[in-house]
Amino acid sequence: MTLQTMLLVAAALFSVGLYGAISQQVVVMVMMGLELMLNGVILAAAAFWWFLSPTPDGQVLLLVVITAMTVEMAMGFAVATLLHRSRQSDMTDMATDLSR
Amino acid sequence: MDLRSLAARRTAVLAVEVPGWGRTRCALEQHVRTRGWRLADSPADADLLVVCGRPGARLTAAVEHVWGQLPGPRARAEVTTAEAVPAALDRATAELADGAAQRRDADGRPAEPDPGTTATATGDDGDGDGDMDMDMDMDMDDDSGDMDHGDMDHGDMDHGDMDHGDMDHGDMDMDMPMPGGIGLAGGGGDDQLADPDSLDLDVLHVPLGPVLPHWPAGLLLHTTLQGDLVVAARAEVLLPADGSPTDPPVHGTAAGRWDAVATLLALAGWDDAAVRAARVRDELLAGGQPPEADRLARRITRSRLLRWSLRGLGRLPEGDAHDRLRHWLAGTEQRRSTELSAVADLVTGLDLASARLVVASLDLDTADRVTVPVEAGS
Amino acid sequence: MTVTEVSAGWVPLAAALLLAVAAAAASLEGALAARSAGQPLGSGLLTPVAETARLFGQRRRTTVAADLPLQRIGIAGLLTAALLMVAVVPFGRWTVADLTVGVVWFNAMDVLVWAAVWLAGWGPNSAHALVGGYRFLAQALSYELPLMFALTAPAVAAGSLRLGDVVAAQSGLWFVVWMPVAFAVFCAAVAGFSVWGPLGAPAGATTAGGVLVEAAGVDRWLLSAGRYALLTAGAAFGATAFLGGGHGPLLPAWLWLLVKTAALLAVLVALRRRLPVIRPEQLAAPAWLVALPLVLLQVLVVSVVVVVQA
Amino acid sequence: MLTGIVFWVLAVVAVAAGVAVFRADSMARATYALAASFIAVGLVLLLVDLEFLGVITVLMMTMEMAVMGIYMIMFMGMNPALMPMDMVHGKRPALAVAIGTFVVLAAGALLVPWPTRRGAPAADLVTSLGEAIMESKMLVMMTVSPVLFATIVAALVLALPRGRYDRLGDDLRAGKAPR
Repeated sequence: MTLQTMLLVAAALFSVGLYGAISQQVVVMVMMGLELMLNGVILAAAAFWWFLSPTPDGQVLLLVVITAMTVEMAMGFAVATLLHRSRQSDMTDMATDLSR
Repeated sequence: MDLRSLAARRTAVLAVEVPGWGRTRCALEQHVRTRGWRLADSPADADLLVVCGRPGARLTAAVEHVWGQLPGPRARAEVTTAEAVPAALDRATAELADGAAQRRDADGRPAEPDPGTTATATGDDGDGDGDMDMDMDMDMDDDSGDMDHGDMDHGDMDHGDMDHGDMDHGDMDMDMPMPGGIGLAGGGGDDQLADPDSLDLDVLHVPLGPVLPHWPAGLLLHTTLQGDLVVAARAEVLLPADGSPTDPPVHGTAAGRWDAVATLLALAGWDDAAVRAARVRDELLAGGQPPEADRLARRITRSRLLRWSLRGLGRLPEGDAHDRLRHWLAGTEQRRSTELSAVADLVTGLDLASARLVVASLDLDTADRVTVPVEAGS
Repeated sequence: MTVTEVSAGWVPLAAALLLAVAAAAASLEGALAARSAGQPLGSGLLTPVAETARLFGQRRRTTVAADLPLQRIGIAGLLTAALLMVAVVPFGRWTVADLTVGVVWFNAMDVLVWAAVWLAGWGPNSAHALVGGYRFLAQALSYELPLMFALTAPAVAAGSLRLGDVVAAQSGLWFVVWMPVAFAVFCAAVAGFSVWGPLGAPAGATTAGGVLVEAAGVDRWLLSAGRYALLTAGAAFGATAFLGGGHGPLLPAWLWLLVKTAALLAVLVALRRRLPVIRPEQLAAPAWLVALPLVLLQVLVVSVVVVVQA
Repeated sequence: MLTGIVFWVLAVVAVAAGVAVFRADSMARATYALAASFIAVGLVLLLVDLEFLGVITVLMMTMEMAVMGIYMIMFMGMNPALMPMDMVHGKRPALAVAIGTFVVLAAGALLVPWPTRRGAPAADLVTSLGEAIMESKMLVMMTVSPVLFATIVAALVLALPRGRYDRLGDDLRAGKAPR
């Protein structure tokens, strides 16, 4: 277990998540992609923390990432519910008129 | 003590009451209790299937269906009088303990898995073919349009190519893209209550009864569930075969009231009080005058938690579920026959648990033979 | 009293001990049930053994279109979570895993139960089981937050998340004395994650056994044993975090813990006989409007006491 | 040595479960695959002595995925049957972008000359974390808490315009409105 291997795993997680976030049509599936990306970020942050500078500050950063994840989830659920209620759909493609 | 006799100490019995044979079922419950056995919650839980009474054709089909869901080792018995219960139970126990017979039974069973929703499965939904008890009522009309993703013609949307064309209710062949022949839950149609959460959850058609513990004999309630909310219901009673029970009816007597108390309390999850109420009932049936009845009645009436969970359920002009329970306990119940239509109407809009409590609180006398199916929610 | 971590070879013994205490709880439940059925108390004592013999001789069932892998994970999950919970509980001078974050670990394991119960309900593709699974989550959302704050109270008082320190901090006074609200909420939550008593709606009679409805044979045994094991693990943790753990006169510490666990467990089992099941939708309001503020107040009181003492 | 093996097992589980999220054929499986991925990462955090954060990750993510499972099924309309599903748009470009990202990140991880470790972890990491967020990094905590609170309020406002009992009163049947 070295910094490089941990970063490689983190990169793999991030890329898989990115693939999902770009390709999925359903809002909740996109959220799962984002979650997976953040999962990679957590792992990378932990690797940096352990192998480069094991100070308390690094832990705080990780805590913030985890918080960001929950915020993202909560808002994602809320928006998905709202979308679902208002237009009976949960497809990102069908929500494009939001941008018009 | 070998394992089999040890296991027999906890034999679980699934009782099926045919309308009119309440007395037999009470006797069965009493014998189960005095032997230290217990009543099963569902077919999967049961070792023994005991039919109390002579079921009619549709009820027989339902019993057969449930019989197929007992995991085995299993045995079944049919009793029609209270006196016949001990002998029938002894025979069934011997059959359970007969290893060779059980192995033969297991070998003879089909290998494919049983359908789900077992506690409620009826095997027969009135349309005669009865091979798939999941109502394939899939509301495929495009204007209602919330058969999720099914009717969306997206370019590369490869959703298991649902072909509306060969969606045939009659013969469900297994090459459909639906595993086990069970369709996706459909979206709500026009015939139902609008989803109170306006989330348009999937709709499931779940028949409640006729073989269901703590449930009126022979009652079959076709429910449409959205989430766990009953959005439409239709009630009917599956009839017994010709020939009436020889035992006097329990319903309408003091014992019948305690039977209703026991049923309601068992559903409310208060096992201790439920079992004690059943004991009072059995002593009354035996002609005794149980001294502990008053104390138990006071204890049940005093329970705040019970009052809290029953308050406001199944409101009728004369009171709610808890009022009716108090009347049973005080022995001041007015005789009144609840129409089946009223049952369907009362449970519509409730969640499954409340619906079950409401049905139990009505203390239906299905032996009255109200046979016309009645609908609510349409 | 310091807590030492034993080698992994002791894990089977810890598991056997957990199962033994859980079986004792099931015996007590059987005896009490026999008494209400008008049978001699002793006739119910063999219930767990008889039930085990019955279920091990029974065939397993599979249902049409069941999600078997998920179902199996869920069914095995309860017992696993219970074992992982007791792993951090100091048994006298020994513990299986001396985590610095034992309290949080316990909390994380009880959240694993969310997944396990829901999966056990989802797997069989049966309406009643599924409703049972959903009910558990609905109920869990009610009890989990009060439980988290209830667990905070002893941690704050001990100034540590390590269970050994929590026990050491109770050498003078048991925490239950000055944090009764946290203890009460904790006990309710134990009933919640064990699907027990008043919070047993996910496996209740209104859904013909809920998550248990399709389970037969070994599957049903695992689920039932898992529920008792979770109850036992909860009682063991409660005895550790609130009832002073191994502290007590005369007897050795491990025996004290066993006695306290058994006592708390017996109370939980006996309570089930006295109370009906609460409907899950009715639980949310009191949990969030009464229990949560009260337990927050409890944490505040504990924090003030700790600051003043320091 | 043992740590290395455990790490690789967990790494494989994390990535494989991550891939399974988008390849699974039922919503429940996808959700719980993601949960498995998170649990594996949480356990990796335990390996590098981040006990508190590792356990917290397991705790929060299991809870979140349990709730997420409900959303998945609620919005996607799947019964427990395993439906083959493939609801993607622009699969190829997405794949290309993802692989490109991985190559860049991996190259970065392997080629950048990382500095050597500065400092050593505190003896009690949990305490040091607590002291950090309550002393030197207090500002972070003070920002995070209102953000979390705002999230709760905002999410509720968005998702719950009116509950079922608000609109219909206690008698839900009154909602039998024409559609």
